[in-house]
Amino acid sequence: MSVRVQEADFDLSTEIKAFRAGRPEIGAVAAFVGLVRDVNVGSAVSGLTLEHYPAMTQKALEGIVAQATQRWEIFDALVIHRVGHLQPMDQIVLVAVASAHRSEAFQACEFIMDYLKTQAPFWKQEQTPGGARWVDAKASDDVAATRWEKPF
Amino acid sequence: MSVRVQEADFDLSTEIKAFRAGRPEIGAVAAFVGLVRDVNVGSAVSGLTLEHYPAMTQKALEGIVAQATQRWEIFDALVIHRVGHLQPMDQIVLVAVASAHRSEAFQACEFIMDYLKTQAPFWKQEQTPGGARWVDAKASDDVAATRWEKPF
Amino acid sequence: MSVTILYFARLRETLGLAQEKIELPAHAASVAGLLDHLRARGEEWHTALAPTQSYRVAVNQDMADITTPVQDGDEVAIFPPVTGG
Amino acid sequence: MSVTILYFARLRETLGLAQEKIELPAHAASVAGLLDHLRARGEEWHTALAPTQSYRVAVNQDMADITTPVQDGDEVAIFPPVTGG
Repeated sequence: MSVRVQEADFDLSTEIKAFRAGRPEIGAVAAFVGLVRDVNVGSAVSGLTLEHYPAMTQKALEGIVAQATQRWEIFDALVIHRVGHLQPMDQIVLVAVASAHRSEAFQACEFIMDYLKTQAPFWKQEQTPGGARWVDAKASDDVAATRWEKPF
Repeated sequence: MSVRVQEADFDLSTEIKAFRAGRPEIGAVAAFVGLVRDVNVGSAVSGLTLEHYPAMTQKALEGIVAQATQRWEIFDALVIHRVGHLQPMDQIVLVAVASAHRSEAFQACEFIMDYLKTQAPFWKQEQTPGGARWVDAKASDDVAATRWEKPF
Repeated sequence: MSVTILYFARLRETLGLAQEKIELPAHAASVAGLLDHLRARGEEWHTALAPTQSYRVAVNQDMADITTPVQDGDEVAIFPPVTGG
Repeated sequence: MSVTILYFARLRETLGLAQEKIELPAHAASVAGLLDHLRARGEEWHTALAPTQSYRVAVNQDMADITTPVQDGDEVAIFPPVTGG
């Protein structure tokens, strides 16, 4: 399990290569990359500032990954989340999950993203033509996280 | 939409960068990489040969991607599938989907993989200590593809 | 009418044939008719292409079923269930 | 008892405060009690921390609810719903 919060950008190939190095039992890697869009809720966005609660962030992300690891047969999971100033098209987050078969990797990857969106202490402030504004949490994110509570 | 069948390996970062270049409307990229495992159905696997039906492969993959594009609000999808001789830990397939929000990207990416597994004319032959053997299709793959037929 | 048939993977090895061009009688102008025609070649063909066997048929590079028509000049492929990805 | 409180994002700006250390009376030793204590500071606090507002509370870096106990030396964080990812 590896969780990193950093200002620096990350390289997808480098991260995934390191993640699966020397592990020929891995048959599937599902990955998600979140990116800064140039428009949100009807406004142009020229930049983004990501604030977080450092003492809690690492602990929250490790807790989410631990839940995924208990719930699905996966070999490993990786989360990298950036903080600080970002521009449109910049990478914000990477979640990658390795497993023997694809279904577990897809599910655990989406689970981690859904929980990260509602449980990890990050906040976005967007720069728009009307000034800086804090991004509101989306009800759809709460719904997305809730569906994992169903028994299956 | 981009579909490629090739013997050569691919680099994840290079492919994803090209895929999303100049498109600041993309907020989410879901990607899947399938890898050669060193064990399958209880046998050690020292290598894999991927055969395909060239005239049909491209057409089948493009058809699958076109279905995903009609069904979900996605900006683009990329499929790269290798053929020929591969070794354990080699990359076999990349499916990447770009959208504004993550849910559509995840769903379309998993849909493309599930359909590729049951509809695209590839066949795997494994090299094992007991000799070469053709890989049997998995009933679980048929089940995985069938669930997308449900209305939602 | 003239039809090209392609065989892939394990089926190609079992039948010892990758590709052939055959003359198909007009009354056999469907996937079902073509399969009957091939099964009549003998025990090996009858067994390999028995309806209880797992295999797929594509006509002109599209997945087909036994009701799919086969026309002059068509390319028909017969292969095991696919295992890519 | 002594409790450290951290405020983040929009709530930090609204309240004009990022961090403080307060003495909390023993009868207020829960998230509910702490919030009541803060709301009593005046209109601005009463409004920002009204139960109808959307905000979250963490105690010692774990998500909490109003029944969560607060003890001497705890770090309590109050913040808007999170928007990372």
